[in-house]
Amino acid sequence: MKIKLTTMALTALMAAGPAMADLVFPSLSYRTGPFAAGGIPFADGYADYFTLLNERDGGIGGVPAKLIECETAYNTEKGVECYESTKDEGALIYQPLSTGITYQLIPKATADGIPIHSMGYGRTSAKNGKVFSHVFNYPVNYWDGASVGINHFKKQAGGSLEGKKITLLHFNGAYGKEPIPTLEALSAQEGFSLNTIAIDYPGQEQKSQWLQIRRERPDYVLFWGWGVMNQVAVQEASNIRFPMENFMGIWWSGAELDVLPAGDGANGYKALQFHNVGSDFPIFDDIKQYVTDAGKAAGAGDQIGTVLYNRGVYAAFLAAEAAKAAQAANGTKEITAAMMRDSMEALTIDEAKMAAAGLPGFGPEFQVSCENHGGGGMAAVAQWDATAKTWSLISDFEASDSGIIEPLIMADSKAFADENGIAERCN
Amino acid sequence: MLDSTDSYVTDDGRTIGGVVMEMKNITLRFGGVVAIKDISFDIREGEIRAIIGPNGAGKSSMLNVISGFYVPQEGQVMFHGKPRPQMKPYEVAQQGIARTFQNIALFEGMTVLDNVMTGRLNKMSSGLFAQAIWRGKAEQEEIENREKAEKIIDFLEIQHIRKTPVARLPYGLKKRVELARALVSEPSILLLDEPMAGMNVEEKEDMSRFILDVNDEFGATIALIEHDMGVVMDLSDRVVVMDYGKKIGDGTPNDIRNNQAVIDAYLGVAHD
Amino acid sequence: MPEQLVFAMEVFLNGLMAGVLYALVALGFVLIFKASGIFNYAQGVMALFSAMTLVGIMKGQVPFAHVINVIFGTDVHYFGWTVPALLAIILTVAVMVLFAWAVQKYIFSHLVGQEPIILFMATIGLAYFLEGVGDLMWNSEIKKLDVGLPQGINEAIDNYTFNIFDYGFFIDNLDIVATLIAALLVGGLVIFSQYSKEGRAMRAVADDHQAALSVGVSLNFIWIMVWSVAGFVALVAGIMWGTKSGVQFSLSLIALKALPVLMLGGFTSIPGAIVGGLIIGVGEKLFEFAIGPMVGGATENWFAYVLALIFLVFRPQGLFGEKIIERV
Amino acid sequence: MFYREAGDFKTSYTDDNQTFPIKFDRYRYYVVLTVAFGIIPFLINDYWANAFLLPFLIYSIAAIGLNILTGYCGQVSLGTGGFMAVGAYACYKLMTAFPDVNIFFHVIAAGGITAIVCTAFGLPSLRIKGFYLAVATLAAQFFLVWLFNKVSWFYNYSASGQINAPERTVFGVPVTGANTEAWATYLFCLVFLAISAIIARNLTRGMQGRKWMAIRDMDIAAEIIGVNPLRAKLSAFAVSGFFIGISGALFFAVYLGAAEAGDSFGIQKSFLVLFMIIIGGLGSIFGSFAGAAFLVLLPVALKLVGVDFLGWPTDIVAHIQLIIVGALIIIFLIAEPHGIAQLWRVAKEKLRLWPFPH
Repeated sequence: MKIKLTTMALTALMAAGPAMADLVFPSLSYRTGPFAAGGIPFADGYADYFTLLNERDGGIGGVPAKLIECETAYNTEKGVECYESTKDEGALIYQPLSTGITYQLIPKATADGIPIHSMGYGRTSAKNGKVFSHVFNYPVNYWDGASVGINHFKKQAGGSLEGKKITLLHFNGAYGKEPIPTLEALSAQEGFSLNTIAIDYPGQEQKSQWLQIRRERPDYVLFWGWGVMNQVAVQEASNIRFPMENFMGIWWSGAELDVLPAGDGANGYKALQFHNVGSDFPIFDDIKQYVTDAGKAAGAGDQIGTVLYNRGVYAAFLAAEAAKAAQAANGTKEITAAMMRDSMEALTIDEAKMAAAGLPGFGPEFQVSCENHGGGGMAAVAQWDATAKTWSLISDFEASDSGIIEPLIMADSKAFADENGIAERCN
Repeated sequence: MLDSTDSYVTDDGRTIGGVVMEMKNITLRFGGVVAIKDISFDIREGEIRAIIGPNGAGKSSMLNVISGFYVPQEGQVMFHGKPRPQMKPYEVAQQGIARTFQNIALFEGMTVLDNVMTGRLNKMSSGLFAQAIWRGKAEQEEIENREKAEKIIDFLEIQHIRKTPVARLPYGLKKRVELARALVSEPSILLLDEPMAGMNVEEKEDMSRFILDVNDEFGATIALIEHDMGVVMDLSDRVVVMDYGKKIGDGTPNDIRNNQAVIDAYLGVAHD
Repeated sequence: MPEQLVFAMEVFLNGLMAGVLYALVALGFVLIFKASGIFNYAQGVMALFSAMTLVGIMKGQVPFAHVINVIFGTDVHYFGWTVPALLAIILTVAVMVLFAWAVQKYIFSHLVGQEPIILFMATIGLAYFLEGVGDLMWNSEIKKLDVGLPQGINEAIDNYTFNIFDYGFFIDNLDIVATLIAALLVGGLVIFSQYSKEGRAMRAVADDHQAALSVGVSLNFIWIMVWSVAGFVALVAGIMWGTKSGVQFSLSLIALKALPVLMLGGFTSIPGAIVGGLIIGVGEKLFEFAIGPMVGGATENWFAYVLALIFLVFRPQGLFGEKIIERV
Repeated sequence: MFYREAGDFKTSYTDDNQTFPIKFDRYRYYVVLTVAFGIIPFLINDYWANAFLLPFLIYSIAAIGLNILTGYCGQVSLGTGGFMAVGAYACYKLMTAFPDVNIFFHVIAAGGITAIVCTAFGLPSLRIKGFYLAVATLAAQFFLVWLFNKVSWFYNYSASGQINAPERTVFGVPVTGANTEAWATYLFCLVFLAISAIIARNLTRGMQGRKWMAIRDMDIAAEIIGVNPLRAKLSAFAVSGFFIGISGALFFAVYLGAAEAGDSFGIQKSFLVLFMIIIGGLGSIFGSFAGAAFLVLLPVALKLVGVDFLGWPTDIVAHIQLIIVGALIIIFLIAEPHGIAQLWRVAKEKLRLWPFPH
């Protein structure tokens, strides 16, 4: 029996040897547990991008990237175990891929001097680099998402939301409650009335919530869901014949797997995105050539081009770019976590870089600075076409209303700084 | 006729005191079924009082009324001459009434020693906190209780199984452990529910000896239910006979032996 | 008629429908508990597993494809055929019977006479085991399940109520179908247990193991049968919920929805499961409707339990449970 | 002969009442204490502390708590996760409201608050028994988690609803927050575990323990011989809640550093701790340790073997891990329903007789 497992074991053992020079990127993935369906494509995309760099370019700046995957099952304790078991391997950057794990790692990683990149999740106020030295949440955060979503509805309504009714349907937990302060501020500014409806985990049963929406007839519904909540919400919205173009999810509620079970009913459903969708980018040809066809894909290879796979690729791309920049800045190929952090704080993503990586127009252009760890706060709106079974962006990457969000971020990060006695940096 | 406060001396020289407990017109029903119907009798201090009767006569129910587990619909329990207010079984136990059970009710997961020690729970006054740190009064009381328990264990000759889990013991020993658990609480009235049921002759003799000794040495008042007429007649000072929830006889063993209603009940004369 | 009352009626009706589904899951628990005293926590995972198996068979998925591919370096995923829904359901039932047999032979025949909590723990172990096997066998993607059940608002009811109240009620076609199927299933079970030989044997076992044994009923056979029936009930529940949300992990959590129903209805009563399910369904929906907005909503998870709890304090054996007579 | 009790005579009841009446056990106990307090702190690193030792210590406290309620007093509870959340949130509120008070007292106070909450939820146990009670305690689980999510006072109105443990020190050494050393957090939890174990042992070997066990073994008989069932059950809920609250406080403040009720204290926690005491042994303090160690170590060990040694894909390992844990639970229950503690007792009897088996 020619066992691939044994060969894999052997390579793993050999790799565990003296190969200290590798650039280590831990991937805290979740391929099991309640959210596995969403975790798998992301983890595949993240892994495949680094495999591509290794296979095609021989790594980053000639140094192979080493991906250490660790299964968290979206469980905070396993996340801590994963962090501790990988941090001494020379980890350059953590993408915890769970708000709960991010919160736990913020103090730990800060103390250990390893940067965290929580892309589109985690602690929103980490955008304030003055307080959170090692945490980055570029290019966008939930509060940006809420603002961009409202702006889109405003445009849709013909320029004013005065007197409109907007409902936030959200996961009843930290993640789902994130946008509420922003939306409250926006409601005061734009003159719409805001109503929030919570759904408890897991969200398999949402009859009450949708009956309420049906009774109250809001003009627009914003949706912060994850897991089975997404599929059920889309299905129920179509059941009560809520106009799908007035129903918009955050980027964690806008993947193919969220809308496919509802079939045609999901047509027109919108979701926010901070990166492009579809497989129409040069990089995917390379991934097919160097990774999938070579039998080196992390998953089954059928996820390429899906929203969450693309997100994994995007996350890996941003990490690789920061590593590249760190190599250039420090004049060494073997960078440390500290160099990585400094480089992330000075990261610039422009069209040239994206195009060079085979990802033209894939995400917004943005810059990171010492004060601003959150990038430009730009997001686009995508819409689902149930016949073609594709998502497509229907807007450009647009900036959020920073006048609303900045004060909120300052207030929350200040509270954290006070509680923990952190002195502001960047002065 | 003796008055309720009178005392007398028995043939074998024990002093029997006044009435400590009196049942007054007790009636107990379960739904439509009448388990006990208008029964009255008394128990005197220091005596061995038996309640006998065929199966289903309501003997165990009577014992359960005394120990507060069943609340009779009618009638009153007088204790030391005063009507006893309705109370929970554990409050009855706190008044010094201990008992054993027909189908042994030992704590199977505990050792013999722990079972016996449990009998002294009402003699423990130190609180949760004191017990948690196991110092001072809590420790002292624990040792005192242990000494008392060991005395009873010696008395009932079960030293050798002290640390054995109760579940492993044979039936006869279990009965003895149960008696020990009741005795160790130094009860003023001891209720025994068929203490000799299911025993062989030898074991019955042992048990009879223990009951007599308990009465003699500890001066405990004993009320016992028994099936076996012969044993009861030898043991007890006075006997109540029940049949179908009614009292059909009450008196000394000799009286009972000659009571026609009792003879009929035991010989199975058809009820009309 | 005041608007709120009309709304409440709509909520009430939807609560009834949800309650039927809860009752269906609870029924699986009751069957096994009644016959063998096992509180089967794995019932939810059984629903997930059976629904996954159904989809897998329908789509012609290769079982354990991922493991096979990793070990042998192959790249197999599908057999390349599809199976019609009805045939797939029959095959899935066969798998659940096989599962029932294995559970009885390898687990519970070794645990005869153990305390209830030990049996309960064993079913939790079973739940873990089955969850792992299910994912390995059919992978953890969300699978669309379509056995041809209708979904979406029922027009007739919408129009009819609109004419009366000026407000059209929302009733999901899927819920109506689910209600009918659940009613059929319950009716079938009652007929089965009343009139068939096996059914009578099942009730005999439930009443008294020893006595049933002594008149020649094979306990082993009965228990396998009960587990099979519970597996079938799980499949039906899995189809109902899976049609709405796709087949995925959270199906296994519907067990949690059935527990308050069990408390309310009693662990041993089939009518109890049904009435309990309806009460819980209606109760939690009405509470969310009336009180939810005042306390911030999302009350359903805990309210079902609190409702059952309050109920139990006044009736410790549940709605239809046997009265507990304490003796010494 | 490895294990000897012959020749070890007791001359007083005090001696016989000891926690470890046998000399051999006592020596082993001292050795364990010495290693735990004197040696491990010098060897410990972050990985061992956070991946294994801290969860083990903290879950042991929770398991002791639940064992008192379930193993000793016979009241099955599935509310452990919710009660741990009470401890965690109480600790957080106290830490932020009284930053000058030593964290040690915050943790104790969090235990006290949990004891009160736990007692309140224990009230239905007077009417409801067995599985009905187990399911009823789920009401506590779901309600408490919902409450901590809903009422923003509990998380100091922070935007995210997460609670973060600020830095607090004991004798100048930080035990919570970002800058902790592995040995400090380890010792801090170990002290609580040692205290908890001693208190639990004292309570269970004395009259209070006998009352609990009497209620467990036969509640009606217990009441008739004088156990007040209300007080016995509620005291078990209170003591159990105290320990579970402490473990919840430590779990949040020392181990995780940040928490959210639904995420960290969901129903899975309740089941996990129940597993621990059943696999370890109901009604045994040692069993609480053994069960916690087993269930904390097993997944980590399986992961190390599967991923790091065999190099299998993480998802397959995770699934196989579920299968193995599930199968082991079943095998355990079939082989020894009374848990590791019972296996240990049997092994001791064998060792005592060795090499003469008859």
